[in-house]
Amino acid sequence: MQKMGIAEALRMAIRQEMARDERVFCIGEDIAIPGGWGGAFTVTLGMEKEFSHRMINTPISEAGFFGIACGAALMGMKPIADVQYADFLFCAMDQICNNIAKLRYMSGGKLNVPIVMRAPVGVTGRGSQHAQNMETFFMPLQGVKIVCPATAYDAVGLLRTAVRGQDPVMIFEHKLLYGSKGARAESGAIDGSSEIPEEDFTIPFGQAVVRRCGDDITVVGTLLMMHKCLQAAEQLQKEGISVEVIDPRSLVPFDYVTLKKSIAKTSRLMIVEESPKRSGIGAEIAATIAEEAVDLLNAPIKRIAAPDTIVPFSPPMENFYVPQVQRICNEIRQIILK
Amino acid sequence: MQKMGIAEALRMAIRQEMARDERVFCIGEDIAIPGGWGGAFTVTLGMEKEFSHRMINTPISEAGFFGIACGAALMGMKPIADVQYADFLFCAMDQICNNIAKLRYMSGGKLNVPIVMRAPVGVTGRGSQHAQNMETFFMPLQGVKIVCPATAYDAVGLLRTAVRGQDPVMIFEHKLLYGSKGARAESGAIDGSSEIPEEDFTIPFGQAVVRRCGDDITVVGTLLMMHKCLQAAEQLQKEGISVEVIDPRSLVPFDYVTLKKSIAKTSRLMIVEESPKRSGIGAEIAATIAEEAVDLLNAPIKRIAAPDTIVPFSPPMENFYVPQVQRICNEIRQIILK
Amino acid sequence: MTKEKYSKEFLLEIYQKMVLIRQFEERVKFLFLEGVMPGTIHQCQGQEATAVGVCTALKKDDIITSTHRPHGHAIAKGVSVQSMMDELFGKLTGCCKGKGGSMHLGDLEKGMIPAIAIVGGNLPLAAGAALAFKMREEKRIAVSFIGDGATNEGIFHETLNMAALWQLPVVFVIENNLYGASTHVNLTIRTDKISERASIYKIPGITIDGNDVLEVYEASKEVAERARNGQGPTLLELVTYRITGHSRRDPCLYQPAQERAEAKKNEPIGRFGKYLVDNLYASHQQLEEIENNIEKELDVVVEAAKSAAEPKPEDALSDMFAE
Amino acid sequence: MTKEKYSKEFLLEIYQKMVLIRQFEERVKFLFLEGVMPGTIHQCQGQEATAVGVCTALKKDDIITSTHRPHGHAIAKGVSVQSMMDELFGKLTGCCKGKGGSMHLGDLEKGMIPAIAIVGGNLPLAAGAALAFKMREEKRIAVSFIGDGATNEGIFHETLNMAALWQLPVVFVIENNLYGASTHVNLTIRTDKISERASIYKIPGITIDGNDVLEVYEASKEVAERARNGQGPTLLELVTYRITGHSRRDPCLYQPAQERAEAKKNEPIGRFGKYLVDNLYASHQQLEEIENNIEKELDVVVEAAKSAAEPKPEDALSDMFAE
Ligand SMILES: Cc1ncc(C[n+]2csc(CCOP(=O)(O)OP(=O)(O)O)c2C)c(N)n1
Ligand SMILES: Cc1ncc(C[n+]2csc(CCOP(=O)(O)OP(=O)(O)O)c2C)c(N)n1
Ligand SMILES: [Mg+2]
Ligand SMILES: [Mg+2]
Repeated sequence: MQKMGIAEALRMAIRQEMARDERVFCIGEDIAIPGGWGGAFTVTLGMEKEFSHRMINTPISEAGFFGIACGAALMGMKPIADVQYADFLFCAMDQICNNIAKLRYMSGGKLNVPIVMRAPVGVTGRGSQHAQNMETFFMPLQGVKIVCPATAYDAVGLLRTAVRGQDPVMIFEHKLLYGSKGARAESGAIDGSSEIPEEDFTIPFGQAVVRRCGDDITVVGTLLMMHKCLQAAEQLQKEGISVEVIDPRSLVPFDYVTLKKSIAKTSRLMIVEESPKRSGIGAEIAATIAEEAVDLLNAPIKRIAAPDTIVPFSPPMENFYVPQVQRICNEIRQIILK
Repeated sequence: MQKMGIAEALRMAIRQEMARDERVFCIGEDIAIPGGWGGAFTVTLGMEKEFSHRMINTPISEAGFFGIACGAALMGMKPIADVQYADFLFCAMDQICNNIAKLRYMSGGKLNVPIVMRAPVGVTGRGSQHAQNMETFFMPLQGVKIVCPATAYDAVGLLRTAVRGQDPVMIFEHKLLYGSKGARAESGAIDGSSEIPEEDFTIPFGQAVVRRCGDDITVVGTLLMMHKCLQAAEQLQKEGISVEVIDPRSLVPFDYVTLKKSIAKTSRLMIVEESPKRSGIGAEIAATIAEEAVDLLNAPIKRIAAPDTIVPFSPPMENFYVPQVQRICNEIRQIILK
Repeated sequence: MTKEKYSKEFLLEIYQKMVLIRQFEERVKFLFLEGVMPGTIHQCQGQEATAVGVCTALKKDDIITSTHRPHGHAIAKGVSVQSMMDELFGKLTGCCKGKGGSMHLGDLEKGMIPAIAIVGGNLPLAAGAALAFKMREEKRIAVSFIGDGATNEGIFHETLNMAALWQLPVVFVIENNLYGASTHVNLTIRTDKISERASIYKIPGITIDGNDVLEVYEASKEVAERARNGQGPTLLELVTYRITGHSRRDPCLYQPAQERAEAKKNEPIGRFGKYLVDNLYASHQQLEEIENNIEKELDVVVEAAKSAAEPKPEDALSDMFAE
Repeated sequence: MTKEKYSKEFLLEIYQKMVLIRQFEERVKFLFLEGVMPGTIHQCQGQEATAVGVCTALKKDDIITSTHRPHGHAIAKGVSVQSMMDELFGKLTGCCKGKGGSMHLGDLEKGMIPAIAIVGGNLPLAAGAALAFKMREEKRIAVSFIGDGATNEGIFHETLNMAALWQLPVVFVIENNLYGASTHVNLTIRTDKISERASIYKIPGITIDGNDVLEVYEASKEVAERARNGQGPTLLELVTYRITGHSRRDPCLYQPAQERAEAKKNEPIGRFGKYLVDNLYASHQQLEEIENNIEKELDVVVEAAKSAAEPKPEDALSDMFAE
């Protein structure tokens, strides 16, 4: 057992996968330049020493290298492609949505596209083009699985499942959870580190985890918001409000069994997300529960989200934009005390 | 008054706007080539004769010409940019989502980006890369208004509002509603034509229209699905089931006032859409109603949508994929008779 | 045409393949106009020499990627004509089980990735396949067919740049048929030869007559071997002409009548047939026999396709994920 | 340096602007390390000659677009330093009312579209502005600053192609500082001079010493006039070096020590200062005075920025739409 931050844990897990399967390779910008940072957040730092031929530094050409990764995956390789900030996925959108996501289906199931895509999300003082929580843009996409590790343990387990599988997987990682160190440390970071067991473990997709048990309300959040929900739950505990916090871990597929079981107990549901409310993650979760399990509820489903605006730069506005612990607490109180 | 199909009506409306405001110009692929089709669906057919300098035929470079349109709009021009199929918006996604949508906000409101984007959607026997109902990918995007004209009258009124406004607007048009003629006619087309009044009229965004009044259930649909809902309502009428059909016309902004008023009467809500269910348009509508007006309902909100798959090519599968009138009728019966 | 000597058998096989493509396309066009075939089509009549010339230079386990206009490439690479016709009819026995359709034809077992209908979108798939071959030190190459119009997409630039940087075993084949949909290449590209676009990546760019099947074959063989021997990618431009509509029911009013007329005179099958007869490789009669045999073969193929099993509606739900 | 004669006033103004940029950047860096300034930064120390040389050749109503590294461009184009500093501090008085931040600085009134932080994303905005000027027959031009790395994005190809086809009044300026983030240009581009990439669009491509401010000014003036006179776009490559980190707290370990050392000797302000002194345009003392005045000016700017009004949290909700 070793305690690791997410960036460090991902680095270890990628190295292990590359060691056990030579089809695995990494491709992206600045991922393995001696003297560089190992991608934007140190995840692949130093890996060029061990795997010089399988760490492919690309020009700034997101569409191109995602497409190249797709072509290599079709030939049986297992690329791990990353963008420095999830926002840049928009540059590669055609390759991801029209090729990577569809090729299996449109070949009648004859092809596999075993590609792992990694993308850092989160609102972090960089202004509107380095801030988007891109999960919401990928939720409607069919053909790509989506996971969101909020802890180092999950990052390792989910990454292993992704790399060992045969389907395209998008891993959204949060800039404030990496635990990146030194020059790449982030202000406002939250600790996402875990003890990582020595033995090889994986985490299947579609299995949510109950991060904290509670009776009064079920709160769902991923990545940074999951941690804020935990903090809110902690605070409310002191007021006698008992909050159950669920971390879906994978958005596609989504574990509605665990969620419904929880609602059956608490009869209240809140979803917390960092992106704007309109058509966010919460929309799909709320709509599904409203459709399939409305009887379990005795309060309206509440979505806590960013406002329907672009991400502002200035700290006072940015803090207002991102759901904060106090806001989550207030909203929960309102529901419970109503 | 003249009866026109949507393609014809849009052509007329664009010509009128270009005549009344010389800042308006069109930009896109094959839009105005003598002997060509006037875009993929004849909307701009022949317009090069009248406006030779303001019909800009581009190379196949979607990202580039959307970005160029954005730059021109920033300088006070009023570009109308179109893609031949909405699926190709993925190629221009960065320019649309990172620049067009954000430049106003990130300039502190000092800039306007008065650009109109047009994109044909719909599942039409062309396989998975010419089929997507891209509305769902743009719903989470902040900074762009989204309209969906289901009739020629609406196409004219909404286009005028879009062109005369100062904000970016995405107009999703449906291939099966254009009423394109001759070599560009579509099999499976539905008549979207209307009488178009001589006088200048506009349709403000955010005003839904009740297409058919009813008491038993409120059904929401846009574009082709709106017409299928009307057909379903017609059929069910004979069985004594009275369906109210609402066409939101604009998805962003969305007219929840009209919708809630209708639900207050019918106490049941169904949303019908052509795209996959997960994180579709219906998700946001259902979640909003579940959050804000759950008391008005006495049945769970139902979403009728395509399955969570890629669009298949073969007609039997494609017909199964797209919600059909019979399916809508059956689902309504089940809700009513429960 | 070439000065080299080929066996009669080899030459007739080339002829046979080109005719097969032509007749396949004509048959499909007829079935469309008849209204019995679903979907949309982009056909390649007049461009048979490019598909056949290039693919004849490839090995079975080399890979091609194709476009919205893939029928010729598929036939030339050896995809079963029956499985293609079945796919066009949307049948379960189609090469994509009815899920792809005309614009996504392909069969990886025959070395063809399902065609990509997003202009330019297929380019990086070929480069990526080539990357895989290079990493695994396999002596295979990848070929990407694109149109003149596709060279204006950003992905063209990104892909060529990386392929050149990493000296990938890939060949980029431009079928320059002078138009992208209705837009003439002069409206979209300022270089005289599109192959000049190779220069900035420091890879060879070659422009040749794409209607001379042997010239195409020979050039392809050369650049394929370059790629195979680790000497990197080439941009090969084949100048040709589409003597049919861009897509179904396109009357091609944007093509000047005289240009069309000349192009018809210059179309590759007639030219190659004349070459074969002039050089005594075959008699007119023999060529006609080849044509007749293909006609008959296609009769059978079409009938079989028509009566092949449809997918079940719910089949739409399968094939999404491997796991 | 140039043989032409310029007025002393003109030359000292150029010097003053370059020093202003340098000191602005140094001040910002200090404020960052001090921890009082929010956000992230990409700075341009060592690249002052490119910004100043180019913008000095422009008219007030010409337009520039910029990148994630926009401070120098903004100052050179005349954006108020106070409004920039305020923006970096996220204040309501910032040029984007605190909504933009470092990577989106700009002020259209001064002829600068807010900077675009997506590499290459600013290119078509300049071409589009140029299209507007051309359609309206205005004698204005647009200039797009990009880095060497940005020329590998597909949007570079698409934009240059269209700008060339339509002969737009636009200049594409590459600030080639040898690196895209940590990646050396040799790993991503095979042409000796990036400006060679212009050749396939049949527009001029020029590479010059980007640390010689007068050479940059003269070349810019020439290509700006070409654009203004309807002779179309140019790709102008300015070779320079970034003598600071790519972004905050980057120790630049990927830059060889000797390369850095040489670059520091070659940095544009020292060089231009020496030229001014050697040619008797100014004394060391005068130059120092300029520097001191700027220091004082910046003291005031920073204090004003620190005490300027913060936006209210709910201000996040405004400025979304015009209507
Ligand atoms: C990204 C994208 N933009 C536009 C289209 C619509 N479209 C289909 S084919 C075509 C013309 C392609 O021209 P070219 O590359 O020369 O190939 P050709 O059709 O001549 O074989 C266009 C514009 C598309 N399929 N994909
Ligand atoms: C589309 C995109 N990809 C990646 C990045 C991350 N990134 C920011 S700056 C940079 C390097 C840019 O290099 P260059 O264009 O040479 O400009 P320079 O930083 O040297 O001024 C990278 C990769 C980005 N901002 N946008
Ligand atoms: Mg073509
Ligand atoms: Mg650089």
